Amino acid sequence: MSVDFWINVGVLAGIYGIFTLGLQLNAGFIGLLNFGQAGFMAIGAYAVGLLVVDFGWSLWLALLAGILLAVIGGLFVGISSLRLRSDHFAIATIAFAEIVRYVLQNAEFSGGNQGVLGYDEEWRTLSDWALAKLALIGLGDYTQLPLFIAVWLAFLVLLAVLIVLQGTPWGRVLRGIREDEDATAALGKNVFAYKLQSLAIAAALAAVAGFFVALNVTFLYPSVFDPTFTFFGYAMLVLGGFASYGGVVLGGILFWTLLEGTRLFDTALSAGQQASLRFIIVGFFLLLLSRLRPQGLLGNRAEMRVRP
Amino acid sequence: MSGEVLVTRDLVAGYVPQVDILNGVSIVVAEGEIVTVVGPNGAGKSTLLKALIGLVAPKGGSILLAGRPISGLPPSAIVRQGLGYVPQRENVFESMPIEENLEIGLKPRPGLGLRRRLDAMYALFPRLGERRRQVAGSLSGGERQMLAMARALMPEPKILLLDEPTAGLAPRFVDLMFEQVAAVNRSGVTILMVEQNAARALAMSHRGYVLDLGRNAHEGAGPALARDPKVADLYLGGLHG
Amino acid sequence: MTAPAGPILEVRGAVKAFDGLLAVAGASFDVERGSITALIGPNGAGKTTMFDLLSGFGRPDAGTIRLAGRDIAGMAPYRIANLGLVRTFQLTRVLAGMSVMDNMLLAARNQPGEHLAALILSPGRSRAAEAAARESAIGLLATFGLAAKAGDYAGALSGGQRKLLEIARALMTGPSIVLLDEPMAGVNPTLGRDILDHIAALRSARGTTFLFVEHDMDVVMTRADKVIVMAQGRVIATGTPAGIRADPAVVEAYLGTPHAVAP
Amino acid sequence: MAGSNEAGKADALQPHGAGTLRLSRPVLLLLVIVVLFAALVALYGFDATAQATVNGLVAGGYLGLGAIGLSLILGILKLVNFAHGDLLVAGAYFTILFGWLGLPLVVAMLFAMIATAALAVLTEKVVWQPLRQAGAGTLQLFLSAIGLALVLRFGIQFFAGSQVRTLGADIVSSITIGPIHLGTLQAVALVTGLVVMAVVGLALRFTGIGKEMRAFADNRALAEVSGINTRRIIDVTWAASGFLAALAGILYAVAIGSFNPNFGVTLLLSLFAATVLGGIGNAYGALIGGLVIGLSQEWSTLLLNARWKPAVGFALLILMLLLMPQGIFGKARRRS
Repeated sequence: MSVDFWINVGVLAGIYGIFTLGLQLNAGFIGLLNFGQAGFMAIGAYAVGLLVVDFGWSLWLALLAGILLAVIGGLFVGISSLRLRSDHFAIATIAFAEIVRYVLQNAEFSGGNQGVLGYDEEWRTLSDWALAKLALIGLGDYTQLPLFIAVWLAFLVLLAVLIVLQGTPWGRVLRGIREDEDATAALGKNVFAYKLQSLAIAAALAAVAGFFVALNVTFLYPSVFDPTFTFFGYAMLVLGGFASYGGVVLGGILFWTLLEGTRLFDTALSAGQQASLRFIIVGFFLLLLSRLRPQGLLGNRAEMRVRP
Repeated sequence: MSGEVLVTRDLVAGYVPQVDILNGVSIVVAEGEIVTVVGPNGAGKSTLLKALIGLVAPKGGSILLAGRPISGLPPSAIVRQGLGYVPQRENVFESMPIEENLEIGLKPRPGLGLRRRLDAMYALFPRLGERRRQVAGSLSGGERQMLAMARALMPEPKILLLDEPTAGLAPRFVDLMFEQVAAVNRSGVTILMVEQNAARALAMSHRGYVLDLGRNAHEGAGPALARDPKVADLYLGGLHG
Repeated sequence: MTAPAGPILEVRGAVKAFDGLLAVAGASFDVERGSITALIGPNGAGKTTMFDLLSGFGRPDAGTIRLAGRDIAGMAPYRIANLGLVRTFQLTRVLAGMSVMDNMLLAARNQPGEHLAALILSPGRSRAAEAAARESAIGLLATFGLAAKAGDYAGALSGGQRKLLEIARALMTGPSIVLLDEPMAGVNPTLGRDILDHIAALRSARGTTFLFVEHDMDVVMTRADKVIVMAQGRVIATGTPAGIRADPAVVEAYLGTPHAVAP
Repeated sequence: MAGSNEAGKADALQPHGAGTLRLSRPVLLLLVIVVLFAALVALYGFDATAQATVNGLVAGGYLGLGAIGLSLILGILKLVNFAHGDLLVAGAYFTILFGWLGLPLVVAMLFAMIATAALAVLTEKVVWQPLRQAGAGTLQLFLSAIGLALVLRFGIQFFAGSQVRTLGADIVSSITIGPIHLGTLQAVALVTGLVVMAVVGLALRFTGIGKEMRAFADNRALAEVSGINTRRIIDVTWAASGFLAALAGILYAVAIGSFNPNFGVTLLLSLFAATVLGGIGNAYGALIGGLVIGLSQEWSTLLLNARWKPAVGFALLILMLLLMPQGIFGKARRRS
C-alpha cells in the first residue's frame, strides 16, 4: 500500500503545485489576492469533461479549450473587479468561485451532484501504454505512476517558464506593482494590464491543474472545487514561501506529506472526525505561519507586502 | 517660578530598535508657561511630543508629569494623568459633529461635567459654539486646529502639547492662531509647543529650547532666543520669512 | 522633435469635488517650459488634489489640462507619465522590496522586455534596452550620491536617501516636466539644499521643467522663477516671487501683513 | 449623520450641491424597493409577494444582526473576519450544548450568546492582537482569518459531527395573518431581530461607548491620544460582534429549523454583501444591508428556483462591490 499511497500524495502535491504557481504569480509577485482560483480550476476541469462527454471532442483539444475558457473567466473577473481595493477584490473572487460552483451544482448541463463521468478514455490508453513501458523496468504495478510523471513533468516545465519570466523586465514591473501600484503607474506602467495578464495566466494554470484533477478523480462533481481548495493552495504558499517559485515546490511536498501523512496514524477517531482534523490542521498551519514566519520557509520577508 | 508641571531628563526614544531619534533631551515646563521647542527638520521635535504622550515608548531617561513618572504608560493613561496632546495632522474626528468631538475629549475625566466643559470651550472658541452641530470634516484648517485644541482641553489637562499648530495655515492666519494659543495660555493652561515658525513662536513664549540631532542645543527666554544670531544662523534658517 | 513654443502645461477651469465639497474650484494657470515653478497655498487649498489631477490620479469634474498642447484631463496616470509628466509623492514611495537599481530600471521607458509578446519574439532587443537603461541608471545614481547603494533594498535607505531615489527615479523616465510634492519635507536643510541644487542643474542641463509644492517661503522666494498661489481651490495669483510678495490679493488671502486684521 | 453644512466664510472646501449627493443613495434604495415590490405584486399577486416579503424580513433580521459585527470589525480593525460566519454557527451549537447540559432553551440561548462573545474576545487576544502588534499586512490577516475559520468550523464538526440538527423547539405551530403564514418561531425571530436591531442602532448613536466606538472607527490614532482606552473599545467591539453573531445564528436556527456546521460559511458571503451594501464600518448600514439582502433573496424565489437563493447573495455582493463599493451609507473617502 505504501508506495501507491505516496505516489498518490505526489500526484496531489504536483496538481496543487501547478494550481499554487498561479497564486504565487498573483499574491506573491504582483500583490493580487486571488481567492477564486478554485473557480478557474472548476471551469477548466468541467470544460474538459463536458466537451469530451457531450460533444465528443478529443481530450487534448478539450484541454486547450478548458485553458482558454478559464483565461476568459480570469479576464472577466479581472476586468470587472480589479479596480477594487485588495481585500474587496479577495471577497469578490471568492464570490465568483462560489457562483461557479453553485452553477455547476444546480444547472442542468453540468449533471449537478451526479457529476460528469467517462471523459478519460484517451488518457487511460496513454496511461496503459506508459505502464507497459514502465513494466519493462519493473514499475508496471504502480497504476498511478504515469499520472504522477505527467503531473510533475507539467509542473516542472511551467515552473521553469515562470521562473524565467519573473527574471525579465516584465517580472520587474509585476514586483513594482506589488510594492506600490500608484508609484509604478506614475512611472508609466499600465498597472491594470499587468494585473490582468497575471490573473489570466493564473487562471490558465488553474485550468491545467483542473485537467489533472479530472484525470485523478475519474469523475467530476462540484464539491471537488470548494473554495477551501484555494485555501489549501494558500497554505502551501505560506508554508513554502512568498515571492519564491521554489517555495511552491517545497510547500507542495511538505504540505501534502504532512496532511496525507496523518492518515498513516491509527487513531480512535471516527472517519468524520479524521476528516475534520485534517482541515483543523490546515487552519492551524495558516494561523501559525502567518504569525511566526509570514514569508514562509523560502520566502523573503522584504518582498512580502500587500497594501490595502 | 511656580511648580514644575513637566520635566524630562535625558530622554532617549526612537521608532525602531537600532535608531534613536531622541538622544537625551532634558526640558522643564513650569506652571503657567508657554514653552516652545524649535529646531531643524529631523531634530526630533515631533518625536519628543510623541514620546511624552506615549505614542513612542521611551528607551531611556525619565518623564515626570506633576512629579509623577509617566514614562511607559499607554496614551490613554497619560491623558488621564493630565497631559493633553494635539497632533499636527488628522486631529479631529471628521465624521462626527463638533460637539461629539468635544464629548469624546471628556471621556478620560467624565466627572468634570459635560455641560460645564462645553460652555468653557465655547467661551474660549466662540466659533466652535456657533457650529456645534457641524461635522468636523467640513471645517477649515484653522477651525480644525481650534477644535483639536478644544478637544484636548476638555479634560482640564495640566499641560497642553501642540505639534506645529500653524503648519499649513495661510501665513495671514498664523498670527491669529498664535493669538489663540496665547489666549488659551491666559485662561490658565500650561503649553508646550513645537513649531517650524520659530521666530514668531519664540517671540510669544516664556522660554524656548532648540533641539538638534535629538539633543538639547540651546535654551533661554523665548524672545531672547529668537533674537540670538548664533541660534538663528545655526538652526533656524528662515527667521525672516 | 523640436519643442513647440508656448507653456508646457495649461490648466483651465479645473474642478474637482469630493463628497460634494470642492477641493479644486475652477483653477487656471500655465507652467512655462523650462521653468522652476512653485505652487503654494495653505493646507486645503487644493495643491495635492491639483497634483493628482495633473498626473492622472484623479479625473477633473470639469475643465481642461493640456500637456504640450495635448488634453490629458482624465487620462490614466501611466499614459500621462509616458507623455513626459512624472510626479513624486508627498510621502516618499520607493519600492521598498526591490533593489535601488531595480527601482531605477523599472522607471526606464521604451523597454520592450516589459511586454510579453515582445519579450518572446525578440529577447535580444530587451537585453540591449536593459543594458542601456542600466548605464543611465548608474549615471543618475552617481549624480545623487546613491551609486554605492545600487544593490541594497530601497527599504533599507534612510529617509533622505529615499527622497533622492524617488527624484532620481522620476528623472530616469526622461521627463519633460517633473512634479515634486513637498521635496523639502522631512529632509535636513543640507540635503534640502542639495536637492534644490540638483533641480537647478538639471533644468540648465536638460531643460527639464519643475513644478513643486512647498511651504517654506524662503525656498519658494529664492529658488522659483514663477509662483502660483492657490487658496480655496482657486488660483488667486501667478507671477514672479517679487510680484507675488507685492500682490494685494496674495497678501490678503495668504501671506498677510505683520498686522493682519481678524476676518 | 446628515449634519448641517453651512458655508463658512473661511472654508477652503465649499459645499456643492448641498446634501443632495448624500441623501440620494438611501432614497434611491427605498425607491428601488418600492418599485420592485409593486412589480412583484403585479406579476405574482399580492399574497405571494407579501409572503416572500415577510420571509425576507425574517432572513433580513438574522443577516442584519450577523452583519453588524462583520462590519464593525472590518471598519474599526480593517480586518476581513472570515471566521465571522463560524461565530454564528458557534452560537447555535453552544445553545445545543447548554440545552444538553439541562438548561431551558431560552437560558441556553443567552448562555450561548455570552459564550460566543467570550470566544470572539478570545480570538482577539490569541490571534488578532499579536498579529497587529507584529505589523501584519492584509494578506497575513486574510490568511489568518481563513485559518481561524477552518479551525472553528471543523472544530465544531469534530465535536458535534456534521449531521443535521435542530434546537429542539416547537417547529410546528404557526400563525396566519390574512394571506401570510408564518411559523411561530419565525415570527419570534422576526420580532427579536427587528427589536435588537433598533436597540443596537440607538446604543451606537447615543451611548458613551457607542460614541467611543464611532470615534475609534473614524480615527484610531486620535482616539488613542484623546484618552480613549482603545484596548477596551476593541474588546467591547469583539464581544458585541460575537454576541450578535450568536444571536443571528440562533435566529437562523430557529427560523430555518435545522442546520449543520456549514451554515455559517454559506451565509458568510451574504453577510459580506450586507456589510458592503451598508457601507463598511457603519452598523446602521449593516442592519439595512441585511434587510435588503434578505428581501432580495426571498423575492428571487418568486422568479427562480429557491436553490439559487445563495447565488443571489453572491451576485449581489459582486454587484455592490462593482457599482457602489462605498455602500449606501458610506462616504466616498478622498484619497490621501
